[in-house]
Amino acid sequence: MDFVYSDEQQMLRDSVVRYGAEKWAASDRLKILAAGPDAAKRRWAEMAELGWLMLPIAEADGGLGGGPVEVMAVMEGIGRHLITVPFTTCCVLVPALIAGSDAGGELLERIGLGETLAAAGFLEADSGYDLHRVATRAENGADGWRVSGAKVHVEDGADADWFLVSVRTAGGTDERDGIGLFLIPREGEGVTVEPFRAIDGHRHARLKLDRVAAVPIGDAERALPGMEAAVDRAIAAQLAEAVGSMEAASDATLDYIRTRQQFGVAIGSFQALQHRMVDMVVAGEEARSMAYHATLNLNRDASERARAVSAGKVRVSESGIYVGQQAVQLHGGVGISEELIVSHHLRRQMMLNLAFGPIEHHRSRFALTPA
Amino acid sequence: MDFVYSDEQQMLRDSVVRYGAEKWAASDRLKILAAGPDAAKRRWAEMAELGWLMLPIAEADGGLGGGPVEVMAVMEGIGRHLITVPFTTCCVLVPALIAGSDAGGELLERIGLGETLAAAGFLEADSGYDLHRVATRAENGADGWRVSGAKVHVEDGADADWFLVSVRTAGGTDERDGIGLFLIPREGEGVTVEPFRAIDGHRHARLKLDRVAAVPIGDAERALPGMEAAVDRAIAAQLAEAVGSMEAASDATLDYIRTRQQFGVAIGSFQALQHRMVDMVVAGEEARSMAYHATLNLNRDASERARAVSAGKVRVSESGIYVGQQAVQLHGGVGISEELIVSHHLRRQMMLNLAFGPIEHHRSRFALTPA
Amino acid sequence: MNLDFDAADDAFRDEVRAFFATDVPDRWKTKVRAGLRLEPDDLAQYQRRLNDCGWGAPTWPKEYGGTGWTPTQQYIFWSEAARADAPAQFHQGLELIGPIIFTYGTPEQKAQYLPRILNLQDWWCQGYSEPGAGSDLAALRTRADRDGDHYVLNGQKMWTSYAHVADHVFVLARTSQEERRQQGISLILIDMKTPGLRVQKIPTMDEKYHTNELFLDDVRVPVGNLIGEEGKGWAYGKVLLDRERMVSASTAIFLTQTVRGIREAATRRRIGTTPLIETPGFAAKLAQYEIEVIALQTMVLRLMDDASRGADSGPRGSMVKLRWSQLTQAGTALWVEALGPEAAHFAALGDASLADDMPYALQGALYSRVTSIYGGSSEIQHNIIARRALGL
Amino acid sequence: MNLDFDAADDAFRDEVRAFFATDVPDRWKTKVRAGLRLEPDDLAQYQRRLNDCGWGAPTWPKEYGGTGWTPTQQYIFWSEAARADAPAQFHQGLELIGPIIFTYGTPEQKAQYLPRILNLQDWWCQGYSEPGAGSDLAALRTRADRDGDHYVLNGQKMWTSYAHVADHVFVLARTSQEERRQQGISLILIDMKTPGLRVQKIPTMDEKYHTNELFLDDVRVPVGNLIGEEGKGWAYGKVLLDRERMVSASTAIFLTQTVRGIREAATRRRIGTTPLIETPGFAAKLAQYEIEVIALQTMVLRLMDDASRGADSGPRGSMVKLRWSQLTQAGTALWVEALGPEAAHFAALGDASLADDMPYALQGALYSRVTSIYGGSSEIQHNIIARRALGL
Repeated sequence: MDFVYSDEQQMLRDSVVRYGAEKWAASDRLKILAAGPDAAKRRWAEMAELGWLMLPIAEADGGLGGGPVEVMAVMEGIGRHLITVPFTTCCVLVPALIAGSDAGGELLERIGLGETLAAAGFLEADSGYDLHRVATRAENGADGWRVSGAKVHVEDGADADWFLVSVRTAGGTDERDGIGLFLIPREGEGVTVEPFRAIDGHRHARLKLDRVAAVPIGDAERALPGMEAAVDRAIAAQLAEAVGSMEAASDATLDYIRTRQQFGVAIGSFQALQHRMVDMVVAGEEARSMAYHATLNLNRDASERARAVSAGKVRVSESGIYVGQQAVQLHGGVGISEELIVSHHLRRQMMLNLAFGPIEHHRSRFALTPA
Repeated sequence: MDFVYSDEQQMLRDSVVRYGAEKWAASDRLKILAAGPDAAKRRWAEMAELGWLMLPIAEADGGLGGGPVEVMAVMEGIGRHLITVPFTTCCVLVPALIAGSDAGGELLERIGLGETLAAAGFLEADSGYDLHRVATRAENGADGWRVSGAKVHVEDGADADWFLVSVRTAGGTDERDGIGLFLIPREGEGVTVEPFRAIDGHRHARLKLDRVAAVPIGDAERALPGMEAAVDRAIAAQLAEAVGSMEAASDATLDYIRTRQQFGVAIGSFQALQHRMVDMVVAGEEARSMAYHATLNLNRDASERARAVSAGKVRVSESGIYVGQQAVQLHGGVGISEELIVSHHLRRQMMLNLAFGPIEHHRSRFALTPA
Repeated sequence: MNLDFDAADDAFRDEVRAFFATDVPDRWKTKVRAGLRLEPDDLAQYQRRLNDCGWGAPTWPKEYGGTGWTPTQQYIFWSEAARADAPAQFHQGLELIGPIIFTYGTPEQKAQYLPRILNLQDWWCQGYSEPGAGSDLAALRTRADRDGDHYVLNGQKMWTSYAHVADHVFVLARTSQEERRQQGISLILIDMKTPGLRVQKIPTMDEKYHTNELFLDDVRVPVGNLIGEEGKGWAYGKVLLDRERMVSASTAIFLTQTVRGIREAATRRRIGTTPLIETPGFAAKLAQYEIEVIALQTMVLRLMDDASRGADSGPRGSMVKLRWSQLTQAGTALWVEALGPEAAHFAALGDASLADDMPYALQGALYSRVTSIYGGSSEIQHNIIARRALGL
Repeated sequence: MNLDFDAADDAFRDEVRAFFATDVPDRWKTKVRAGLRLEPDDLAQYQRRLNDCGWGAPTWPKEYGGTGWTPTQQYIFWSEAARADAPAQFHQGLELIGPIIFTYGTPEQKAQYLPRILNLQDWWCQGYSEPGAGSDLAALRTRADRDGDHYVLNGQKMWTSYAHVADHVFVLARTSQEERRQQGISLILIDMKTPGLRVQKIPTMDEKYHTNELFLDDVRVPVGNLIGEEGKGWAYGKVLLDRERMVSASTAIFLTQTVRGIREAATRRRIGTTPLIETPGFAAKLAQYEIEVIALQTMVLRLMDDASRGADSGPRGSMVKLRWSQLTQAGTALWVEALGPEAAHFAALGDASLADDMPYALQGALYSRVTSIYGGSSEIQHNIIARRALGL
């Protein structure tokens, strides 16, 4: 039992934090986001050069084989400076989904080099956040597999070159068996991508598929367990991001209340604000503990992993939203201005809660998963 | 639209408050409760003499015909001084259940005079707080009606001379039709009363009935709507009690933090305590509003009444428990001592929440009742 | 004690309901349900339509063109507006400077300004806060120096909402330096076209343009634009702050709109074959929210009843402000929850369609964060109640 | 970073688990799950059984009869105790005065007191708080005046838990008047049989006898009973307060017991034909509670890990105390909710049977209210964190 980063992991974390401070300072960040996907691509290329994009990819797939703790180290820095890139989806989720598959090998190599972006589309109009509710269908005909259906939300999908989608190949809409994972090129015939921007600058997509030629990844009827494991990895990564973000928001707030004067004194001298600040810091410590708990249980058996990750998601989301809201509140008026970083942390926390299922979904998943 | 007591109602409220201050002061109250039911009976007789026990009973039944607002006026005083008597059950609930019935006439008269106590038993082992889940059965044979079954909790039932119980005369265990109301004497053959004391000094009972001879009150298959209306009246009465209690707890706490010195100053000068105190007072104001809302909707149609009463119950219980807990917390150590009144308010609030269904039950009833 | 309206009030309600049955464009509805202001043009159009009926100023006395309504009538009017998804009227002219002008203004000021407030010919904005004077307003530093028949104003105001569309601004400025910081402050009206005034947008997290910095650089204003007495502005300003809390109270009546917005979204969305609204978890949350809204509405009713009787409501105005901001925040958050994954689709990057209530629900949730900061932050409301009502 | 135990720890866990598999009487279980202390006799019996295995003092070094366990072993021991519904050991001798004696005591004091703490031959209680000195301990007024080879103590202590069964009390008393209120305070051991000591029960709302007032009326104590240096008691006392928070940390490990208590009650009770635990509303609440317990347990694990490495945990001890008291309160409240109407049956007035977990669940809920008051109230913990960790 040990809760300390190794020296290497600590260096990794520090280097991402340093990179964030240099390249994603609050004002620069707004400029990058305003400049659109091309500006973002340049930053992405930098991160590729630093080797971070291939870090989570298995060595067998041409990556560096970093584990959950290495991913956590990177994500803390990403969260701290609100580095707005599709790291979780493209470099954690997708590689976990297609690790070791023949069809995915080349894709993973190019992802690691920052040459291509891939995203995973699982959610449908009536699926809630349940991965097993899949109505999108595939038929295996004379011209190979053809996929038809719609994905209502693809996290970070707006600028993806490839989509991994869950497809029903057998059984009824909410059965656990009969689900396959298919790789679809953005440029494929019959693919319609509708891009959206979220309040945190992330760019997502809705996906419509009309008899799209697609390649199955792995067993076309038994993809669900792997999908669940991969999504749990993505969630754990985002928990670390949330922790980095909430600590940054708390730090900024502490600085602010120490220096901001009202009624002739620093507002940090008011006991009500001191106690609120303490509650923010306690929430941050609890969130950090839960990020560890989720991450360090990722390699355990499926139900232990699911409970740990869902527990982490519930508590980190609650803490993150609380910290974000209070950070804005304690800043007063300036807290809501676009210029200050603090409300951007709140916005990211709100969206992190939604990504891969919000509090309510994961509380219920925890309750329904046997201990 | 008007939220002011009439002069008469205000006088009624003031006289109950005055009576409470004189006869139920904190230390006397403990003595009365320790002395057991006989001491309580003397107090009950005083209240009868003052005419309060017959106040809620309809004029046609020999009472004073006081309405919901008069009951509220009395209950505020009862709550303020934690007057621990079965007023709600015996003088509000039972009269509402048997108003106008032939069988109940004499009973009501004696209740009004303080000569007898009656209680209503509706809850069964698996019924939750749903009044329609009734498994206790009655058969109408050659020797009249015979009732068999068990009631798991009869509010204020420990010292009752009569029990009104809900009995299934037709249909399945959770059907709304087929429920009758039967009057049972405590001394009846086949009646077993198991008495219990609660943390607030109220005395309840479990009831076991084995082929007990009983008299039906009203339609033996259509009692449910009347039961629901009567219980809503009882709940509204208790909301006013809760408001009286929470205002007393807040007042005591405000006095305490104004005078108690620590670190050389009154603890009421600490901003964190000031803000907590404000939250207590806000909760009290909200609770008072909700007690009005529930009470003033009692005579509307069934679904409007049910929504108003359940809404009131949810919010008043939440407020009451919060105020009780914080009153204890702000008193520090002495807050938990038996000697100070403040923890008795918390205990009563906890039990008021349970009586006739706690927050969760009423939130769900509100959600399921069409607007 | 009763909740019933008398016959006259019932008749009034029918009249108001009939008005709103025809006069609320559909495109307004989702936005107002999310607690967001309509665009200025829409608000102006709405205000003029009301004014045409003689309903331009529900809280003003008749002599100044108001309705002279009783508090019960005001309550009925706002309830019916809420029921019809009509917006709240824009308050800065109507509820803030208007009443100050008809209470403290000269006959000339009344004649000049009040009619133009009623039909929203003039849009007013409020110049109070400054970079160093937010909750601590007495710290304000903007100066108004007398120069012959003019005041010359210099300084900077923050959070001047809608300055970018306003015709006039009312500012608090220091006309003399006094020992007590609250003294020597005056309330002055300024035409927004006056040279030396510069408006600079403050982009905010809700991505809706509603507030500004206002720079005053040798702004010359005729002394006739002073309201009341020189140096007494603090007292007038405090009246405004109190009135601003009462505006929250009337706005609280509109929370039933948010309930409807949530209900619609949760009815639309399904998990498998079950509408979200029928899942026990969501149903319980919505019930809890509705119940808290009912509690707040009843608190507002009690305020109205106090007003009818001329009774003092003590600190209950502050309490309503507190609870209203909490419920605005909780309601819009619940609405966002009801939207599910699509809540991440704040803005289409192409021409794809958005959910009916996007982005308003989420924009409302973001905007709602400021409701516990402006008009006296929740922390300040706590201080006020502790001091004034509890004597702490 | 990892959560795994090494082989030696695994073996240790098996050994501890085997011990607890046989040594916990059923009648203890519900009570300890509700966070209630067993009766003194039961605790003494338990302590002696542990001591017989050499496990009497999990946190003491070996030289004083402790186990010398690593923090990981301590964690394993407490986890297994919790898993088996064993109680927490009584802490006032073991965790409070014991460590003070082996750190600051004379060889004679060590020899006299430590072995009798280990086998609970001596029950210790703590005389710190006074009527005017609760959270503000430095305001204490009990005096210890030197008279030859004795101190003569006069004063009054409050909240002296278990004084009615204790053999000894350790008190803070003023041995001189100094300018700084924290100075001139000494820590003195007193045999409870000493003349002039009087114990008076404080009845509390949970109806369990656990605490007292302690009156000191010319109590003569040999000077040899002074711990450490005269006048330095404040420093030793503060060590105790810090240690008391760490006791909360280890107690937090026992919250899994409360989870089991709730689960059992909710499995037993049915609404119609559905066990309460399967209703979505209750299931969600229990899940939330379990999740928060997991979070707190992980915070405790991190404290243990810090301790292993000799690292400073900063204010995280205070945080654990804060969260532990909140969860003790939330858990017992949820348990009461699970009991339903029978929760009103606190005490049978005849010989009727009570639900299996009555009255302990409700007694635990009542007792839990004091956990946010004693050992430094939650408000004080907030102050401490604000000052020490945040520099506010």
